Amino acid sequence: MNLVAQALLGGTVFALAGAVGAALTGPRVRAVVAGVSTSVCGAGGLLAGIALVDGQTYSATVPGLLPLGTAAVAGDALSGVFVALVGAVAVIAGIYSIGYTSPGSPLDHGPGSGAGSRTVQAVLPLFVTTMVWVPIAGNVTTFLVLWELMALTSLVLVLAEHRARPQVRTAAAWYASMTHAGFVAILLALVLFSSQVGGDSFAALRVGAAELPTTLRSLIFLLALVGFGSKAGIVPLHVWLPRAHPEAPSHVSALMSAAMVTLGLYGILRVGFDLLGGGQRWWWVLVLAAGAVSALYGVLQASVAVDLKRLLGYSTTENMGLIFMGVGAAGIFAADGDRPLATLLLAASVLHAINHTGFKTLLFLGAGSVLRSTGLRNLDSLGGLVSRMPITTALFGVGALAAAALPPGNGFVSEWLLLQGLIHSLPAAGSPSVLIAVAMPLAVGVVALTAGLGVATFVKAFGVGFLARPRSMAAGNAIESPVSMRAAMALAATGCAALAIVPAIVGPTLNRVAATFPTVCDGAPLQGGVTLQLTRIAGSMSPLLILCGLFAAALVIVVTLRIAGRGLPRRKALVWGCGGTRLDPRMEYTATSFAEPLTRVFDDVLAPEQDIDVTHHAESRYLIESVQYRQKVADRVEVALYPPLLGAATGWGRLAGRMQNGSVHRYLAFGLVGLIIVLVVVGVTS
Amino acid sequence: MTPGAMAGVLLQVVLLIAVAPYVVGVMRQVRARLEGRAGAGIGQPWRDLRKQLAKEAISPEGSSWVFTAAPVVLLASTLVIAAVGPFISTASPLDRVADLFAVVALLLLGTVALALAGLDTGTAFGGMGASREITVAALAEPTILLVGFALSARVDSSNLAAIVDRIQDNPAQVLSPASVLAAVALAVVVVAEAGRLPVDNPSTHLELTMIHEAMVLEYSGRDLATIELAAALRLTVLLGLWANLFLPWGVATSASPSALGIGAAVFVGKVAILAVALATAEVFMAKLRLFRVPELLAGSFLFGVLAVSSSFFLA
Amino acid sequence: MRSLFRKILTTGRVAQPAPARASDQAADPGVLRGSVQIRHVDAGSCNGCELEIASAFGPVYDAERYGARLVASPRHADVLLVTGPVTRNMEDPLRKAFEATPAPKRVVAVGDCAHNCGVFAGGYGVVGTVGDIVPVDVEIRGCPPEPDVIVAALRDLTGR
Amino acid sequence: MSNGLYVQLLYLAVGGLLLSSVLVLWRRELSAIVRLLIVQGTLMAVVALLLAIERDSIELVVVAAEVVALKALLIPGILRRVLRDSAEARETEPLINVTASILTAAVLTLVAYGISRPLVRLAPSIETQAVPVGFAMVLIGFFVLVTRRRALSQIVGFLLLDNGIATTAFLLTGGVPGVVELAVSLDVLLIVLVLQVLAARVRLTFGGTDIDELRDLHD
Amino acid sequence: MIPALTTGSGAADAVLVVAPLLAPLAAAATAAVLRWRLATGLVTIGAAGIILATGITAATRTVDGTALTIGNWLRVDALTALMLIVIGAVGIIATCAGLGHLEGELERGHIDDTGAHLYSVLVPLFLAAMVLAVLANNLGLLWAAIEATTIVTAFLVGHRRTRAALEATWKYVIICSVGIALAYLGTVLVHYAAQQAGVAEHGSLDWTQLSAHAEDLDPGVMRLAFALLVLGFGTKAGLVPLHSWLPDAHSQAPAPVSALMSGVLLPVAVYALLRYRVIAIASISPEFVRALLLTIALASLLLAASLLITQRDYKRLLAYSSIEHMALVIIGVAIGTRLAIAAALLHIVGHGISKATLFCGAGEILSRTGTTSIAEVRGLLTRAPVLGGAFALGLAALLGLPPFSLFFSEVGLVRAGLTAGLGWAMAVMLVLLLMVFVAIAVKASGMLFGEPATQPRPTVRTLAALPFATAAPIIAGLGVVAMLGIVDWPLGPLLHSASLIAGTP
Repeated sequence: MNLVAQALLGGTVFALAGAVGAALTGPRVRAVVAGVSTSVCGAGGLLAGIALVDGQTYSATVPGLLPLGTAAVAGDALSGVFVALVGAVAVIAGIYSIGYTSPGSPLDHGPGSGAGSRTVQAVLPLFVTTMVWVPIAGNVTTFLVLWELMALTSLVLVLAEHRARPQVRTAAAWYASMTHAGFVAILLALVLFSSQVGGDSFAALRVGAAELPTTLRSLIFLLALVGFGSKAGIVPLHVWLPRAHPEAPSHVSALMSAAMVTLGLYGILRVGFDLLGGGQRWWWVLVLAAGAVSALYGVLQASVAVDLKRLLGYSTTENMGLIFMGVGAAGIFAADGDRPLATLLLAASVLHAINHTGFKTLLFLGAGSVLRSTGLRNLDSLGGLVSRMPITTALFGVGALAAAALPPGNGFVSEWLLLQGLIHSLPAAGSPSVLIAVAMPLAVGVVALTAGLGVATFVKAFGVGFLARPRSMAAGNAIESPVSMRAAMALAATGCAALAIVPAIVGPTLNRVAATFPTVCDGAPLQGGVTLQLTRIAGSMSPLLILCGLFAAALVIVVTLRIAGRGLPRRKALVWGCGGTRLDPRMEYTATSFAEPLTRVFDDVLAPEQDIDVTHHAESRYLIESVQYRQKVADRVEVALYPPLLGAATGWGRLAGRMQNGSVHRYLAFGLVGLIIVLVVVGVTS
Repeated sequence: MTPGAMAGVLLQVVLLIAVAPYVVGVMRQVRARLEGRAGAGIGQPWRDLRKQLAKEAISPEGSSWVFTAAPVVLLASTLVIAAVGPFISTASPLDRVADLFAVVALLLLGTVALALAGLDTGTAFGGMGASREITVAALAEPTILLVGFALSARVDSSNLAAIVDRIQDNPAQVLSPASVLAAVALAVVVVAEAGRLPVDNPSTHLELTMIHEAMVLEYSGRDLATIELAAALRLTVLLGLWANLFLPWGVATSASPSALGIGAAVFVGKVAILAVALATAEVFMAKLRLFRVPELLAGSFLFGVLAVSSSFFLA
Repeated sequence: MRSLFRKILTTGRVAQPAPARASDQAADPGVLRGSVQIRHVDAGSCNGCELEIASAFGPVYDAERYGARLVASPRHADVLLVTGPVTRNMEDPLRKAFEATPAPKRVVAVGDCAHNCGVFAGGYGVVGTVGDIVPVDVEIRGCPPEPDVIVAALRDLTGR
Repeated sequence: MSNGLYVQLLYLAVGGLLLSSVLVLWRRELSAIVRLLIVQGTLMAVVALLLAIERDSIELVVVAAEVVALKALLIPGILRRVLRDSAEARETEPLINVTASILTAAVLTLVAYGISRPLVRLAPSIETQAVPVGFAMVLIGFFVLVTRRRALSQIVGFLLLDNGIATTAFLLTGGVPGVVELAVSLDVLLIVLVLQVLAARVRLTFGGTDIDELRDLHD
Repeated sequence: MIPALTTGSGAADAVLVVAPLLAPLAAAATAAVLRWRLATGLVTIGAAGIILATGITAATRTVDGTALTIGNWLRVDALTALMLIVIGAVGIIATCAGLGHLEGELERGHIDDTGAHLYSVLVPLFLAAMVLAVLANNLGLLWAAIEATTIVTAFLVGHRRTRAALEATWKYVIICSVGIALAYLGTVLVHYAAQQAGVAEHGSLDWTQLSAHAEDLDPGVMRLAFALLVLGFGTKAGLVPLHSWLPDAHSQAPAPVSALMSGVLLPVAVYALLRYRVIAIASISPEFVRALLLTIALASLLLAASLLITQRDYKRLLAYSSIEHMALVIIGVAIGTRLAIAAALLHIVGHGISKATLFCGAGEILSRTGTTSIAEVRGLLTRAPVLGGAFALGLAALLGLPPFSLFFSEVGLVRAGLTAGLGWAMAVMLVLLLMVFVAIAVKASGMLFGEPATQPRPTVRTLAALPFATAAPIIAGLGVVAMLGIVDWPLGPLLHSASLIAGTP
């Protein structure tokens, strides 16, 4: 048993023990038991992942498990990255959950309910366990079981606060349905694959893939894309994501949005690049297009969202869209034979996935911290937390900076890499194909617009949510979160910072991942320590030096100002309200008003529903008593696609229901007609 | 990093800081003259800065460290750009630190810092300015990156010095369709980013039409000085970048003192010409309604796309 | 556009030449040397003074050439240019505007009303002169004061 | 018995079976329908007896006796009791009227001929030639179940169907093995008994035995 | 073809064959004499236990391919053993739940002493009939046993003697009798074909004989026969077109009876088809067998999915879900490969146990809330955590979520189907299953989660904790289904040898 196995199994044993322990203990102990076991399980995963990336392998077959199939595990560097990611998030989320779920928060709705309930606490380590194992699965059956177990455990966790809000139920129903739809697609894809090559293990699939006919390979890939895309929150299969992530307890949101969603990417990489070994160009054009639509749509919705966690959920769709764009472009270039460029784009995608995991964890935990102490997710009611929850604010700021893809945040590095990949699609000699000449500029445009709107989104989230003065009593009475939550967020922020400043630390990892796809990638994509240097392409950037430059400049400025200011003190004064009465927090800009210009610019896409109610004074209609303004931005893709589908299904159901009208004569008539039809068919076909 | 090169970088930064307020002064003076007025002289921005530095700084109640830090971040990010860009020399040792995209991102960082400060004041104007500024910046972003794409695709590098060098080597490229289209697109964006007409009116007193001014309404004294210097510097940097990307002649290709001297002189000249041109153009323009601005930016985006396409198809 | 261009060319400079300045009467402008940002506060004026202030900053008198500039916020201002008798409703805003202005700051009371409430003295809505509310540094008399006078006073402040 | 007479008698009996099934569709009086059932039971016994004579099979004689006992005596007796307990003497308007029903029966008979071709083809003989009649009885019985509303009529429909199967069995193989035959007969009897009890409950609960009125359970 | 079987018939084996039949008969006799009381209930549970125990013992004896026979009439092989285990396991759950159910019904006056007596006699008889069906080697006997289940359960379905129960019973008896009569016609035709093929007179309905000589049977007759058998036994299995009795009967029958009907009666009918399929594929074209079964199964699945969408009654919901699962099992039978048969059998086991627990749970919900309307049951998890949790887990099992064994049987089915080249059928099946999933998940989320908004109707019993006698078997049942999903060893070999009997390679 090597290190990988030891770490994984050790973590799993801890998690199972933690699950049992959490089920048996009281609320206060339970929170610690569940949190610690989750963290330990995550640490096991992290360790195993690092060992896998480091070149260790782990494969085993366990006889006697899983009826009608075998349990098999096989880990490589690709597994390693994702195991490590999941593990890292789990470590943080576990620590965080200790404080988040311990009794005494405003979210506590009484014993046995919410995130601190027995079931939820017991399932938390199990959820992490399944996620840790998913990338290690070595054959189709094992993968499917773990995948569905992951969905089931996460569903239980999403339902944690079902007593508090009816929306939780709706969200869970959406989540369950969409994730199951995705599972069906994955099931068909993988089982079709394995039944056609005549083997269940991934190794067998890899070997057998080459002999499959092209149409079959395409079918498998499309099904896998649908399945994994729905897990990754790709438009139009994203509808569950902005519902489920906000309604889950925040550490669960973090686990789902940062870790679980990333496993959708794992699936695409595993099936598309590894098992199918690359494939047709049009597959990847499709991936690129889906990614582009997701990125744009996700960020647009995020930029106008007022629910902080919903905003983060849409931001997940956006970032997964960017990642899929990178993967799609990598696939296109691989199919065209430009493997070094494919390698770069793939590395950019994986790096962005890593970065996204980092900052999304931090952001969801930050949002959870706010939620726990104010009970609010609505940005329009928040504000002023910077003085009341300074640490949460600062740490959320780190995450927001990263999510906005601004230097010196870590999100910037991977977006930069992605842009480099896309920009260098022009071959050094000869003219590019029409597809690339059309697709790549559009892709750059999409990435750029996404980046711009992403900035708007996170300025809104941070600026409206945390700065200025509180817009509600609850926000005004906020208190800083417990130490475990702060520690967890600080851990996540440290991770983000490390990735931001020296992205080169993950360079070897990316190179190893690239090496797992010999048919797609070629060579090591990037090198360099302080300065990020691309291998084939003349592109370089040094996040560390930029940060140093910023610090140095800031230092110079501050010192100069001190000297020039001749020690004049800074004075606090009332906000300038044009001489009027003291400014009320109600006069502050809200998230809705902040996003109003964007809503207007993109109203063709967003189709906001606005509603203004003017109540006139009883005595004169020239006097206005109150004006009510409501704006709702529905998810237009959802509205366009799903209600008709559900309506058609319901209509069909009603129709079918009318068939069963209770008359036994009719029932018997079904039988007689059926009998005659069958007998006639039997007679005719003989 | 040789001392000579270091000196070059330092010279560039100092030169930019020194020149920046004059650029604003020149523009104001040109406008004043065209409006039939005498004008305050091109040194007026420097006088304003000097005075504001000596004044008291006020923080509104309820604001936080974000409010005080924002001017510093704004100026610092601009200074970094001033240090790494190929304004007077392409032989800068810092060129590898940040490429075109990083420069764009740093500009955006400054915008974001100020927008956050605007929100932090808690006034309606602050929020309004922040919202509008961010909207404009978000919509300008695609054009900038597309122009970057068009420029860097030809040289297979997004490093600014490489682009400038390459164009210097092949002057014919200046008049290539891609280059012209990109120049037009970037010009629009420079105007938008610098907060000039027709996107924003830097001298407006009407809060409802303000973008940049609304965000900084609460700043005073040295904070205000920092912001104004940064704004001037951003304008200068943008003009300088535009000039050197499309008309790169005169940029030093080595770090020798004479080359640097010529580079500095040429740079000042180019920026002065552009400032005069921009100010002249502004006289003929009215400010666009806020919700017409996206149309303008969409137009520039189109130019950007055309630039990229032509660099693909006509290269 | 062409017509506008022609207009610019034919009109030329309309600003009157800068009159000589009686330098002896001016105190040292101190920090404000060469640059004065002005926030105008109408504390209850009949708008006569406003007309004159507007023309002081117009092309003909062009106060801006001496380094004076109107700004949008008292935070940006060094000088409050207060006109009119201080009415009941403007008393508090005036105080707030003064409070909001960063030191060192000056208050310039423009017009007779600012000095002694003029014809409005004793009116039920009038609280008092500007000096009753905020410390006044410079007074510009006249009803309304001519732009020349306003410009001269501002030149004293900037020292140009 | 001469072969010719056997054939004639057999076909006569079989024809009578088909006729009695069709007549069930025609008659409205429930008592008449029960009488038709007795006739049919008797005819089936005749068929069994004819087969017994033809094949010299004692077993078939026993079967014939059992058929008479069960289908001509016992079950009609039960039905009579059902009839007596209820005040309903006539079938209400059937779901498909009598004319259409009889035409349908004709079509069903044709269908039965069509679908039983493989049976005849496998072992063409005097008996198997008549098998389509058994199938036709099955289908007509099923049709009665579908269109006749009274509880009693439904029981009769089921019995017609069952008779059809039994007739088919006689004609094809001279009946199924004894034990199975016994079990089948017992089952039929029990079902009729169960249905009788249920019909009584339906009458008590719903105040009538129009089964089509029972529509509380639906989707 | 059938693999070479060794046949054992020692005295101990004879006991093994007869014991599961005699035990419930003895229990019925006891009940007839003692009338309803706790002891009667315990004896019935004991009988179910004996069925399970003999099933397990028989499994260990037959797992190597041995078949135990008594004459030509009774026969136990791996397939039978598996069915005995299902009958026993579901029987235990149902009879345990029956204790509480009868007490409750008596308490509330829904039934009288006679009713309880009838119930306690009929339930073991029902078990006995099903045991006989799976033990029968003679196809006529198999038919008669299945027909007997209709007779026995008629009064169980109508046990409450309400209008609705009576209506359901009438429909149940009429439709099932007609259906099973068709199966009898099919049996007669098989007999005819066997006679013509020269299979010995007394053995012409023996499955052993028929399956050995299947190739000699006339395909024309067998096609007709098999079609009739599919329709006939399909009626008892709740398949289209004569499925309509099922939702009515399942929703009106007492919960333990519903559990038995859904958990084992339907599979026993499928079992009959499984036996006939062995004969059919050898005598007629396998494509025909597959097409017929697949058509009927997919039609049933479509029907179940369609009617689940707008379902308003949770007991009917469970009933339609039974149609759905039987359709899945029939799809497995249609595919017919060994993997498919193993999956279908595993599905029968998993479905039987989990559906039994769900019906028992539904019975408890009904007795506590007084309504079967989905819309009127709210916040179950909050009001009754154990019951709600068990119901939720049962539904999860039913929806084919891991770690419950139905997940694996469904995956196995898909794998077998795709390997057999039935991609389109599998796609259709999965889409319909998705519809089912969404429909049930949405309805279940309404019942289970949230804060109960309004106070429940006044009922006899409050939503207190479950009685141990009801809770224990439900939880144990779910545990077993989960265990079967995680580990392979208890059932794996048995499934394998059963699939050797019924499956084509």
